[in-house]
Amino acid sequence: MTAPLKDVAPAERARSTSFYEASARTRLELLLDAGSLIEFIGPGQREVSPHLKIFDLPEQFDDGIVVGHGRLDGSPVFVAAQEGRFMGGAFGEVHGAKLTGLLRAAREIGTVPVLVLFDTGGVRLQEANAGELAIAEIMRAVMEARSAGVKVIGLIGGRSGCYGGGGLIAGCCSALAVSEPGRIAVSGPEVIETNRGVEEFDSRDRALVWRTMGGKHRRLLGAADVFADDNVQDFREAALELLGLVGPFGLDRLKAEQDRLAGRLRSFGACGDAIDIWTAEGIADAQAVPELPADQFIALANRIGRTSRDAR
Amino acid sequence: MTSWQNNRAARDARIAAGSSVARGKIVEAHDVTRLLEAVVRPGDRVCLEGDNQKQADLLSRALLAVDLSRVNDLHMVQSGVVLPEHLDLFDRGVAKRLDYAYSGPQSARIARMLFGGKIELGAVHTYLELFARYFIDLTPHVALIAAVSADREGNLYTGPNTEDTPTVVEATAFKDGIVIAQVNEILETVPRVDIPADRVHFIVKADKPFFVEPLFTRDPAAITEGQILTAMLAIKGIYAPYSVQRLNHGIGFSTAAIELLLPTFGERLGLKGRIATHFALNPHPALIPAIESGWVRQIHSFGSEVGMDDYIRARSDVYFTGPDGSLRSNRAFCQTAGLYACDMFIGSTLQIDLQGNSSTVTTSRIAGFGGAPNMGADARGRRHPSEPWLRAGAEADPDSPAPLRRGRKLVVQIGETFGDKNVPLFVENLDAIELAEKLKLELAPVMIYGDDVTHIVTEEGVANLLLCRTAQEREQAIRGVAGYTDVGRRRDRGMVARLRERGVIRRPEDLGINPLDADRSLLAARSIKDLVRWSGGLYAPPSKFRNW
Amino acid sequence: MLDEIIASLFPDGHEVRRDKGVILGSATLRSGVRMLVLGVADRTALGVDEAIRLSGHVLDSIGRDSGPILVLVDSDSQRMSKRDELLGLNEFLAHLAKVLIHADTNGRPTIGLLYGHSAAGALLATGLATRVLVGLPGAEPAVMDLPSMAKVTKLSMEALQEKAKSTPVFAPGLSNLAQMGAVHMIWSNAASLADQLEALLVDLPAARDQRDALGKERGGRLKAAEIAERVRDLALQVR
Amino acid sequence: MEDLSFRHPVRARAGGARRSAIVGVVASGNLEVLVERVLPDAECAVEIKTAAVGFGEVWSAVIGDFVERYSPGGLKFSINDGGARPDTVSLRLAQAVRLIAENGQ
Repeated sequence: MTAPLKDVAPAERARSTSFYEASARTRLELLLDAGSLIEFIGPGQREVSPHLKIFDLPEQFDDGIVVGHGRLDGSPVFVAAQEGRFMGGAFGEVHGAKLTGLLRAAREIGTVPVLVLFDTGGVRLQEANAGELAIAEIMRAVMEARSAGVKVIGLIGGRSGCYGGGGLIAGCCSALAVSEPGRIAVSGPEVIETNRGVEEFDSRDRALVWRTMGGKHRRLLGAADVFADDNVQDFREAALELLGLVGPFGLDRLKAEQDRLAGRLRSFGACGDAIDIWTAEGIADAQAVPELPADQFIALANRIGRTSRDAR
Repeated sequence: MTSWQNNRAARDARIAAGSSVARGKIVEAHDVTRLLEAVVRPGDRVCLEGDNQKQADLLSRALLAVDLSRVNDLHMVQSGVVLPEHLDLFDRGVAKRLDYAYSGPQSARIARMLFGGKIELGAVHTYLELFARYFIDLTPHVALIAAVSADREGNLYTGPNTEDTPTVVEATAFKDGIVIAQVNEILETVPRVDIPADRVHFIVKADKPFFVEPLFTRDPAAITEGQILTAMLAIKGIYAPYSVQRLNHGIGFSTAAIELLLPTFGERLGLKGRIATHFALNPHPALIPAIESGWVRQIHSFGSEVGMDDYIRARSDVYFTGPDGSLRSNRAFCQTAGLYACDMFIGSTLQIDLQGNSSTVTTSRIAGFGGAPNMGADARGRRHPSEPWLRAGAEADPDSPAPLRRGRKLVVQIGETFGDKNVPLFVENLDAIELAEKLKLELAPVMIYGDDVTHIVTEEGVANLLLCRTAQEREQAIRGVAGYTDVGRRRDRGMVARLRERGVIRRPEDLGINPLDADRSLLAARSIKDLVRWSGGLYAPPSKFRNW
Repeated sequence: MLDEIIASLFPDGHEVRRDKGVILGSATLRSGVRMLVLGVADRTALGVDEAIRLSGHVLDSIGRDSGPILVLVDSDSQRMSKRDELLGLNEFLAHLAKVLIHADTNGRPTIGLLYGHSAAGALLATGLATRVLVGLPGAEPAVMDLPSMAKVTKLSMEALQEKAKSTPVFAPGLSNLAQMGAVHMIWSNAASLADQLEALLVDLPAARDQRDALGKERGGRLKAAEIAERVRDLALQVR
Repeated sequence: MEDLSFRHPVRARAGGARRSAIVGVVASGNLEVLVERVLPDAECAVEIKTAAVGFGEVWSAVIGDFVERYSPGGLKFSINDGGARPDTVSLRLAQAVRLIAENGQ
């Protein structure tokens, strides 16, 4: 047998591991300080969805989400990571309740931040009512935790993106980091196409999908404050950066967000495409944005300077 | 008095009839059906250029619209039956008989139409075979071809996707046929002359560029651990020991995995410069990392690939390019190169039987074969010697005196024991045989014959069929790498163990490969985006492969 | 229908306007308390333009008024369009929900009144972001409609309807959402809405989210409360 | 869905100290394997819930070869299968054994 092909330091492994590709567990393992994750209701507890069997569908022992406690640069954090490959990372009853419980504990403690690694298509169809309600409960729990002083950071860069109710939860977070393959939206491309026709949205035009919903557009719009390159180490650094930036939540933030969003509608409400928005933001060669490498894009986004800091 | 120039006279009459709707050689797009009605005669042999990538789509729509009283019962002789219109011609009665080579996306419909008697089938060919017959007994009366641009005299620039065009035009124009080209634009001067004007009789400016399918792009994100393991086995178990430098790859994910492992796994094995230096291959995006790492010296291509133009232009040391800088592909020459100048073909298939025969035909799909049967064949005639060829020959026939011994081309079938939807790769009997019975074909549509196959690689191991001395050994060698398929589970365990001792079957551990190391982190690129990065931004993938 | 509902809720008069599907205004309860009123009418899709007006209406009222807030809902789903997604619909919907939640937890109790249709993101940003969600008979919320479900699950409508008999977990309908704990109560059409509203305001539940407990009590959602509680306990112990 | 269960006597105890480990995800063509060190050293059990019905014989062959090759004594494997191919099953089982053999909790 040959020796293991890779035997490298954790940071190097995290740097060489695509966040997009990695499983929820691998993301957490490499995002947090080595060996620090303590999982709550792990797969050994076999708390599976009680509803999938109605549809003769396979269950997953953790119902598609890992929640727990870990350390980031030595400081305690709560974490939740969705597995985008199981049922598209969708919210079901058990899946959602795990995140709700975590956020409620964070609110009671008040000082330990929460990192949510989104990777979700939204509500799990087979338990739609339970999933929808779970999302409503999570949104409320996020806001109550933030009101109690907790920083809730969303990290978005998974295969399933952050769609449906996941997009609304992300909108409730204190701050977001997003990578290029990450997408944030409510309706998915196929849903829009099915309901409104291919003229409204061609879901197979992936360049269109990404420039409408993808990480670069969300960053340029100021919806996400940090752009991460697609590796776990970059997301780790993004999380640390955001934890340093986020201030306390209050009514002023909501008023600022109202102004921020209303301003966005005034500035870009008539734009038909992301290219028009980027051009209106003052980007000379807007067409080239999707092709920009991460470092150049980050420099560009910082120059444009649109952010939701203190306004969400 | 006997006339010896009837065909020339007929050609001139056709040109004269067609000229009534043309200005010079130029015909307006809305007049093309009228042109075809003037030029094409009932029962004509027509080549409607449909390669596996480039499609004369405007001309196929125009042909479909002809007045049936003037044009009917055509005999289509074309390499690719790819567009729905290609089959609509038969449904409508414009065409009756078909000789072809490849039908990828139309494979299910063509099967239904053959069963329904809508199509009178000549034969399913390989590319080279059909091209050869263009010059013997299937010479087209009319060729409807696609080019990028033309000048007013009719000189054509066929661009990176030149593919079949020179061959089709050669056969048609020099045997008194009519050549009609659709072009994306008409220019004062074409970038380079791929087809001289005196072989082209009419040109039509299409309303939109001809359709090209990105057929050779495999997204590295979809490559599985099983495919990586299989690729590792192939590199270490075949490429390395035979020192295979000149080769052709199929288009499956397993060979894409090999391409992406060269700069990582291959590099670690010290194989750079010793293997995979010269290819007969389309411009596979998956090969970019190997090219950029200095593995590949030269590639000749059958066709091009969407998005690769700028990259090819910038890497003219590797690819064949014209004076204008863009790729010049040529299917006939590249097929010939694959047949005579390569020491190995490695590719996938849908079914392999106990003798090693393989086919991509199933009872409901007749995909045709394209180039694989030529690539995957040992040309039996005299050939120049090379290290892999001689070594394979010696393994197959250790007893003959070396100066008189034929070498063997390495023909490698690579795949996972179970394919899509858990369909087994290995079968007792090919569906092709059942199909041949149903359609009353004299010959089952076998793609690669078992006696040409030298190795089979699956995730379970490498079977070297050259070392098998009896039919029974051969069968057990195949069963011995057939995994948990029915064929694999019915192996004679004792015999398989003995074959392994002789090195006929080699497991991962026999090759020093730990299956647990078969990890996606080994891939030089794990996404299309990585390929773009490797190319320095020169590769511009089509939208459907993007996630940015 | 909306006019009748508003008239029945606020017999003493109101200034509630409806404009392009958006309900904005306020009304005076018989107790004299001013109630802020907002919502979505006429089965309008909730897009960025609607959401920003609704959130603005609530924010304008904070600091100026004091009474409870009523959210009337008869909406489509979120607006499914390229433009809305391009502009960040998720932020607009989340913002509306956040404003409602913030108001509720800061002395402005919120009540949702679901009197028509609603679905998906629109329901999350309105009714499900209030403290108490009330359903009126005839309301027809649908997180996911059955034909779409049939398409995705490749099951027939009949099979889905059959399955829906044994569980409230996926099928549309007010009673299913009530069983899940999403809809707190269903009012009567026969009685005065003003009476029922005032009775609710007198005996308003605490601001703490108790929907999971409610779902368990009603047998519609047996696991959520227990799982959330277990995670919470474990998380509190880890410090 | 189909439930399958296999028990095998085993030559030797599996290496390592971890109590449990999990690999894989439940997705089309994929599976998760939860392995727990809960059995006597000379026993091994595999419990499977699979979306692909009617492949008991193949599972039996895969598990038989796996036990023979890795001697996973003391381990209980619980599998949720989304219709994975046998080679993927073998790989995940091997990965599970490797993971539980690592040092850790």
